[in-house]
Amino acid sequence: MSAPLLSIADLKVRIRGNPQARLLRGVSLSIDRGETLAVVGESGCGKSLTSLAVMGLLPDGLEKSGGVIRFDGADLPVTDNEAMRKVRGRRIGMVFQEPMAALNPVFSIGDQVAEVIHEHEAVSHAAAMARVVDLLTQVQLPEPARIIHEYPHRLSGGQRQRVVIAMALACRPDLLIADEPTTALDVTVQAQIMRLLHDLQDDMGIAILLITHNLGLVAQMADRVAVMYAGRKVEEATTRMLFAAPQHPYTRGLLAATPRPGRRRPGEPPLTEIPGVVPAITEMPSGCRFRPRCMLASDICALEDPPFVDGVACHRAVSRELVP
Amino acid sequence: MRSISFILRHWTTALGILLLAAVILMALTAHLVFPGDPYDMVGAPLTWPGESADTLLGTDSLGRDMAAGLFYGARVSLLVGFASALVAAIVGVLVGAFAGYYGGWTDDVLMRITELFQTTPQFMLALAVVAVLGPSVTVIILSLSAVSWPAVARLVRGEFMVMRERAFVHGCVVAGMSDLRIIFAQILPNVLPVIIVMSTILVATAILMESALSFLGFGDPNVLTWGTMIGMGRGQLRDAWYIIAIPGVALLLTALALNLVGEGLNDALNPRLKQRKG
Amino acid sequence: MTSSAMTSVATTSSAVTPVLSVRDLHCSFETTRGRVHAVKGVSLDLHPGETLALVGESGCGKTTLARCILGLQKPTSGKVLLDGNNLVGLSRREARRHRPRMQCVFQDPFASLNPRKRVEDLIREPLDVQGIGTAVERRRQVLELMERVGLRPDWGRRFPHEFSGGQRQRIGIARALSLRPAVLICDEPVSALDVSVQAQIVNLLWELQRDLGMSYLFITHDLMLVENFADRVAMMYQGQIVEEGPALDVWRNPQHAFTRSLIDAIPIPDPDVRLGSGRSAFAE
Amino acid sequence: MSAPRRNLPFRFIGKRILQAVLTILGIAIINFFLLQLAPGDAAEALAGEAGTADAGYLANLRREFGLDRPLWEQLATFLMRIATFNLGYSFRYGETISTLILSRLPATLLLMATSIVIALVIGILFGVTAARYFNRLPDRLISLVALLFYATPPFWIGLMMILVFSVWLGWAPTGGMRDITAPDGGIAGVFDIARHLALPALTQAFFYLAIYTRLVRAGMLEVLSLDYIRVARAKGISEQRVAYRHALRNAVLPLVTVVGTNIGGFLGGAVLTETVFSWPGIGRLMFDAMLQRDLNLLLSILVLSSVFVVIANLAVDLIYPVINPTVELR
Repeated sequence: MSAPLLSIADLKVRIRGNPQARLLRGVSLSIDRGETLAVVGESGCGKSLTSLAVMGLLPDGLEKSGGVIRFDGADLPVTDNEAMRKVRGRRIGMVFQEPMAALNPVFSIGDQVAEVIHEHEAVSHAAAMARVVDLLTQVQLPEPARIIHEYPHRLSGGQRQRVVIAMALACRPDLLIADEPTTALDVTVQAQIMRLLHDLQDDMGIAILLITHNLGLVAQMADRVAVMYAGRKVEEATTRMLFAAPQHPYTRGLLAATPRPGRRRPGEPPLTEIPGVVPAITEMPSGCRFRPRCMLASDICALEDPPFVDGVACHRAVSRELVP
Repeated sequence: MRSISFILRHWTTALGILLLAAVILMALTAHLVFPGDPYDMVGAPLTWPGESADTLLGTDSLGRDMAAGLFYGARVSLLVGFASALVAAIVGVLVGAFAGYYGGWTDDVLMRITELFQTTPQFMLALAVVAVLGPSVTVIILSLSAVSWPAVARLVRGEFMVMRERAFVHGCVVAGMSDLRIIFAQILPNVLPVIIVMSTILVATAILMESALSFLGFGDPNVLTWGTMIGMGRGQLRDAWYIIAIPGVALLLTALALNLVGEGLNDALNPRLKQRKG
Repeated sequence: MTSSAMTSVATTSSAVTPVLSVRDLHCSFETTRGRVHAVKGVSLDLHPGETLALVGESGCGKTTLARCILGLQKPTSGKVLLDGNNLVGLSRREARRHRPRMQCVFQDPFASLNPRKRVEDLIREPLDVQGIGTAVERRRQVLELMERVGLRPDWGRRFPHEFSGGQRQRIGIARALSLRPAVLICDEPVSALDVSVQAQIVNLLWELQRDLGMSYLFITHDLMLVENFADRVAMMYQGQIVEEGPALDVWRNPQHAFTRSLIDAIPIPDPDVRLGSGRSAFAE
Repeated sequence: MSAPRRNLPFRFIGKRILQAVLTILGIAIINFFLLQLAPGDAAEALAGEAGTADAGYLANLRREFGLDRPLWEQLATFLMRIATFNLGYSFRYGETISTLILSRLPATLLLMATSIVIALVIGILFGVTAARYFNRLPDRLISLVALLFYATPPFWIGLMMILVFSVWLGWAPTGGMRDITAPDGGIAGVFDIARHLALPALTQAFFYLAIYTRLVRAGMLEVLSLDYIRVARAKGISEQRVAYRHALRNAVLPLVTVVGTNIGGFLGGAVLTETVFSWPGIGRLMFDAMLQRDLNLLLSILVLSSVFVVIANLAVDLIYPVINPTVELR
């Protein structure tokens, strides 16, 4: 078995100058070439931070305080901005959540896509523009020759996200990080964008790191899933295994809380809720961070943060309950 | 690094408060410290600062005490500054609130009027008002309010336009609340911090404009102001520049103090509560 | 009354007088990009105690429709009948009389509460405005409401920014309930919330309806969500209602092309379920 | 970067011109009522000190302004005079007021344009630098300088600069626009005017320099936090390029409108600067009119200056959508 394309080992991120505010507490992930890994979790779980850390684009005031990120057999110099520039856009492309805000309003579409090509390859402007037209065709935008002269505000949200995808794929990267790429879009547009990503993956053989809160997307898109809660990976499995036999109480709660067809029972509450809320970063409980919301929590859960073993980080995981 | 800039920021606010307090103290105690008329001659003309123990800050070309002028001038500056800022803020808030909340033709009419006052060169308009009505403290306050309110109106209008589309305002309408109550009891408290910060800047601007009017010789002739002192000192620029420098520094420090306090208020009242994102 | 019982009433009986009716409502307005005809002849009936889901994608006119019903926007033509009284064309003063019968819950839990008011004041405000009860009664009622929606009574002195999104939505619901409305317009009340909190709020709304018998007009883009609890669904597309029927029927047997394409596009949270034509929305 | 191109719809241009005309009408009406507020005999107020001695001049003023007619007729006459540019005659200068103002206008425009350029160039430079070094030493220093310039009375800075650069150092003349001995044209003539221009232009620029520095700094900081900047970084674009290409343009474009609204401020400030530096423009003319209580000349300058501001703003309104592709035309 060859080495994974991207491997993150024990990644830690905290607020600068505040060692107590640990936003990521040792996250480990790996993606093989051509594979889709979904990272799923609710807001504040650290899934977006993980992707930004890989790109070396952590927001001001946050710092990586530990961990190794390897990409294509070499260490990724995530703290060296100049070195990372050669990776960003060229080896790793990224698509963000808000297509409406993702494009610079004062530059034409063609210029913005061509900018990536110019940044990483020595090509003439005409050659770059020709490639932009090809790319826009590839992401199935109508009339690409006209659209390269348009400004972002003339495009719909779905069209803009296609442009962003074209920018991310312009230099044929090995990995595409898609951070909630369709959360801001309508369901029908979401389906188009996801189908597009799926087709492009088939054509180009790129790996996709899909960051999302939507279990539906996970089920339909991903090969493997990592579930995150409060800055940790709490469970990881193949998609089929995760949905068939979720181990962590949080994963099970999340699946139960997600609406799905044909589940309603007369006279019963429509959804199964997880009680409580994610605690603020300053008010994290001792031991397992899910403990206050967990139905299964016992004494040990308050004492010790459970280690990640056999695909799950829980003292009371289903698999362990079965083997006393 | 963060803590240093934090201290620095609060240090400047403290400096602003201190300076402003000093100016207010000068204004309040002017008649106690200098019981006589500041226009009276108290020493030899053109005594340099430090030259005589009686007049520490020196005397002007007519032998008037610079220090007394400084104290009495603070009164006029503060009175004109605060009074005109208050009038401008009230008018501006009313116009801006109604224009922004109601929109439509109300907004059109009110903003066209605001625009009239904004396109007219402000200082020229203030001069013209003083020229027509005659220079007195009241007229100067009115003229400075007349040129200052449009900026407040525009700011408040913008804030109200954003606020009226907030869901909580819709909720108030649905609960059956009256427009006036929504404008003044619901939206205004949210806009107030911005207005307060703007008002401190308005005070500073008004003080500077008043000094400009009296520098040109169109201030109230019955009171001594810092602008007047600078204007009368112009002839002695070559040989007695302190006559200009001293009231000028006083003006600069007062305006600076107000700006620093404004910045401090801005930090204190508008902590940018950025919403957490995924 | 259970929701399934309500379903049968809503679908079989037209003898029950609707508590809220919309008749041939049109609404158009000027924007920076010209005139928009957002609502084009919508008619709806909301019966006592039922949940009618209004489902559509962004720009379909569902928000404008809600604003027209709530009197936040003036319709171009048509009627909004609450208990048989037409609200369109009423002055704000006249409309105020009908306000307590119909309240609303908004989408954005951060924008829907005045950040400068305390929780107890926020919940009490509608009572003050309508002049209901004495000061003591109102205060007691606020405490009851807070408990009813799952807020701790000692949180009354806090400000909205001290709460999470789900808790704020509870405050919004308590505020809306204070006037004991017959109709609650819910404009995407859970779409800004995380899945686990979304389930809490949906269940809370369901319980409140079971206990208090209100009618909900539940506006959303999420057809799968309302399939889980709405009695009827009205599909809105380009300013019109293109399909209407019992929630389960619409889901299982969509009639309009828009409904079919929407259902086909929804990713089902189960890797073994392939949609529509027997395949996943995206893969293979 | 291909230049954004687009045609302004005729409706848009027409609407803006109509608005400008209405604004000018409104300004004229304000001036008319301002005149009505003047205590005492309107003709005497209009004539000012220089004119009151001459009975013929006073009678002339009464006739011209229709001062014996009902108020609305006076208003009509007043508006007519402005519309036809027939502003009357200045007794003191022995010239019609319109020629007088037009002959003084170029000097003011030269001063204004120079100070706008200085304020913009330095303001943008300062603002960008401060934003790039946010909360570090350069930012602190620049913000301090901006604060000081913002809080200093402009006429006082002018006097202090005369003291330092003219009186003590002898680098620049103390006032005026050209030396009597200097040649009228040619490079030497231009140089002579430039030497006279330097101090007043700087004096006028300082206040606006402070404003523009703050605006550009705030604009840059805001833009730098936006999503599309993060996207640009994710493309592998260098920080330099992100700041100067992606952020600067978005941060500076709104400045165009701000400069438009500041034109009135520059004209008002000209009264002070031109008085301090004896610069022969309309500001100085206005000061003289104040001194002589020549209300007619004074109000004429006010009206014409306002008209100038309206026209400048109209120009900005028409140019802005062309240079900024995101503006919606209405």
